Amino acid sequence: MDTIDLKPIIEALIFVSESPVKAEQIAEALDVEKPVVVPLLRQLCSDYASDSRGIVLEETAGGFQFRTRPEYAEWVRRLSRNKPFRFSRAALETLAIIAYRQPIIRAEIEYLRGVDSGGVLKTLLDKHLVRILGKKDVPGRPMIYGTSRDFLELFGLKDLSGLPTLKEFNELALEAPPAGDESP
Amino acid sequence: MDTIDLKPIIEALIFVSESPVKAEQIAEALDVEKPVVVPLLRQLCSDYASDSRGIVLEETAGGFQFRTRPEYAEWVRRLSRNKPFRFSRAALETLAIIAYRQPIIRAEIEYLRGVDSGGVLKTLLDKHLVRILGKKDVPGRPMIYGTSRDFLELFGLKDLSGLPTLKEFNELALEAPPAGDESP
Amino acid sequence: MPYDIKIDNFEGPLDLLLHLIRKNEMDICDIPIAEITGQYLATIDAMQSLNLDIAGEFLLMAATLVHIKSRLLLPQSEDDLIEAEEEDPRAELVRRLLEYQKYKEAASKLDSRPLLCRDVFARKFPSPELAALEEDEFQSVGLYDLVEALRGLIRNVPEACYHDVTFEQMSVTDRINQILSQLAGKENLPFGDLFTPSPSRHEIVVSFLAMLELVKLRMVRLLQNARLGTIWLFPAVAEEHMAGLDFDEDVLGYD
Repeated sequence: MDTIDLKPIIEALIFVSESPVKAEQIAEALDVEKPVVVPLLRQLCSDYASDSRGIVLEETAGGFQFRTRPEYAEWVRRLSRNKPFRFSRAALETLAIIAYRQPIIRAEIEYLRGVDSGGVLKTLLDKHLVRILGKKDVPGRPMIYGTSRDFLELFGLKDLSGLPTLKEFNELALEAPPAGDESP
Repeated sequence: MDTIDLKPIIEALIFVSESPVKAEQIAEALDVEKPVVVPLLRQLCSDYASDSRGIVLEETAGGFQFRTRPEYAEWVRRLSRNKPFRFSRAALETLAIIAYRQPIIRAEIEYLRGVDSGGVLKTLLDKHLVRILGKKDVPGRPMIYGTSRDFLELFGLKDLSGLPTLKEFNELALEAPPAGDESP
Repeated sequence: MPYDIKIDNFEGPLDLLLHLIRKNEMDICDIPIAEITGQYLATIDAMQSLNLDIAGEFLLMAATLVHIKSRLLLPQSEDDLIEAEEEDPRAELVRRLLEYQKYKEAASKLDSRPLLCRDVFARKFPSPELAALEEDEFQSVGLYDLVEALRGLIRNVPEACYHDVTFEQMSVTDRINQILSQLAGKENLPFGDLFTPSPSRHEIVVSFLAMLELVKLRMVRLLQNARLGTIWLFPAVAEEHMAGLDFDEDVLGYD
């Protein structure tokens, strides 16, 4: 194999690696000697060193890794801040309980989840996915929660009767999964 | 701000994201209008299109994502010691039917395949390749299925219009299956 | 053996029929039914002799083929002759085969695309730059995730066993009364103890609903010391009150 072809392969290998890749690892994967790989790594580093690039190839912790250019840290943070709301497991669990068991009070949610759910409830209220339906006529007058119109919109539901039931899922799950399926 | 400086920042933003980034998200993070971002994204795509690169910038699932060049799959697997996964034929068939005929209910899938498909459906739901769109307004209120964003991402499709055209084997007018089909 | 049969893994009866049609270079729109029925039945026999599990769908198709064959063999009545428009008994089958063939082809086209994590690879892990910002976050959310979250709450129940096909259909109300009697005289009860050694899905779901109902009625408290840990039931009402209560369907609104 011509060494000229190896550079893009090395680029691909470093790109997909979760942690910094050592020159030795690359050499082993490509089945060549380390001295073949090292000058190509240097070349890649300088290819990426140009100011017009947003990514740099850094030698760190004994290996090579792509990182965003440090000057752009603020932009990167802004992108992640603007990301659409993503659910934590806790939020999803709480939302599921409220959706299926509404009207429901906080104490009931916490019995079911086994953990304090005040914080998650507040987040869901802030995101307008859950709303307060009223106060329960029991000592302490706890607030009663239910899902909102935004909740229906988020899940593309016309009304709450569109929620799948556990029974329907159990019917699907009764079938054995198909053999030989190894998708990710 | 000079637009010339934006390209490397966009490169960094796409690089840092785990899932495909939409032009809108980038524009928002950069505090510019989308029409400013789009030509720069095109430029970046063609920068990476060169044969001498190991990574390509692809438009998939409505956003942009860096991916390794397909020719290098074998090398990447050698480095990560991953076995290539394989879809079962049942899973592929079911996915294809859902992709082309969505919104679709289980009975229609089973009519088209000629076999029970509960298990495959469950697997596809578990892998987030298929999602529930709601319930159909017919007796029994069966669940309606469609493909997900992950499906587009996995198959490298920009959107559903990017699906390969179905080959018609015969001009025979095909009648809808008895379950009451409303697919496009 | 009258036919040269190679047993592949057929996805279903339509898949097997298409295979036979192609192998014999038959015209899909003018299938020689007698011939294809013979080959189809022979293949199923061969599959059975190899102890392959023949799904009901294969047998149903065999019956359909035999039925079509017999209809084609019957002499046409005068009425039929007058009504020349009458559909070919094979028409429905042909339509299904053509349609199935279309999606089978589409499936293999999909499979030939460069697939993420098979042919092409992306950074599928949090970049070090963002690692600190995103922890404990969920990928994407849909209706399925919602139901799964609920299922997750009962997942620590032993996996259901399906060998027993004829399980008893128990109502939520029955279950509530059963749970109350199981709880009677005890300080607490682990959720898992509510079940028989190999409970059916139905039993699990009904028990779960019964438990929720009891919690809602404030008759039972549920406590769990860790996520996915054991769920414990604690009687929340003094026993003398519980003894006098009897639930019927109307009170709870279950069928």
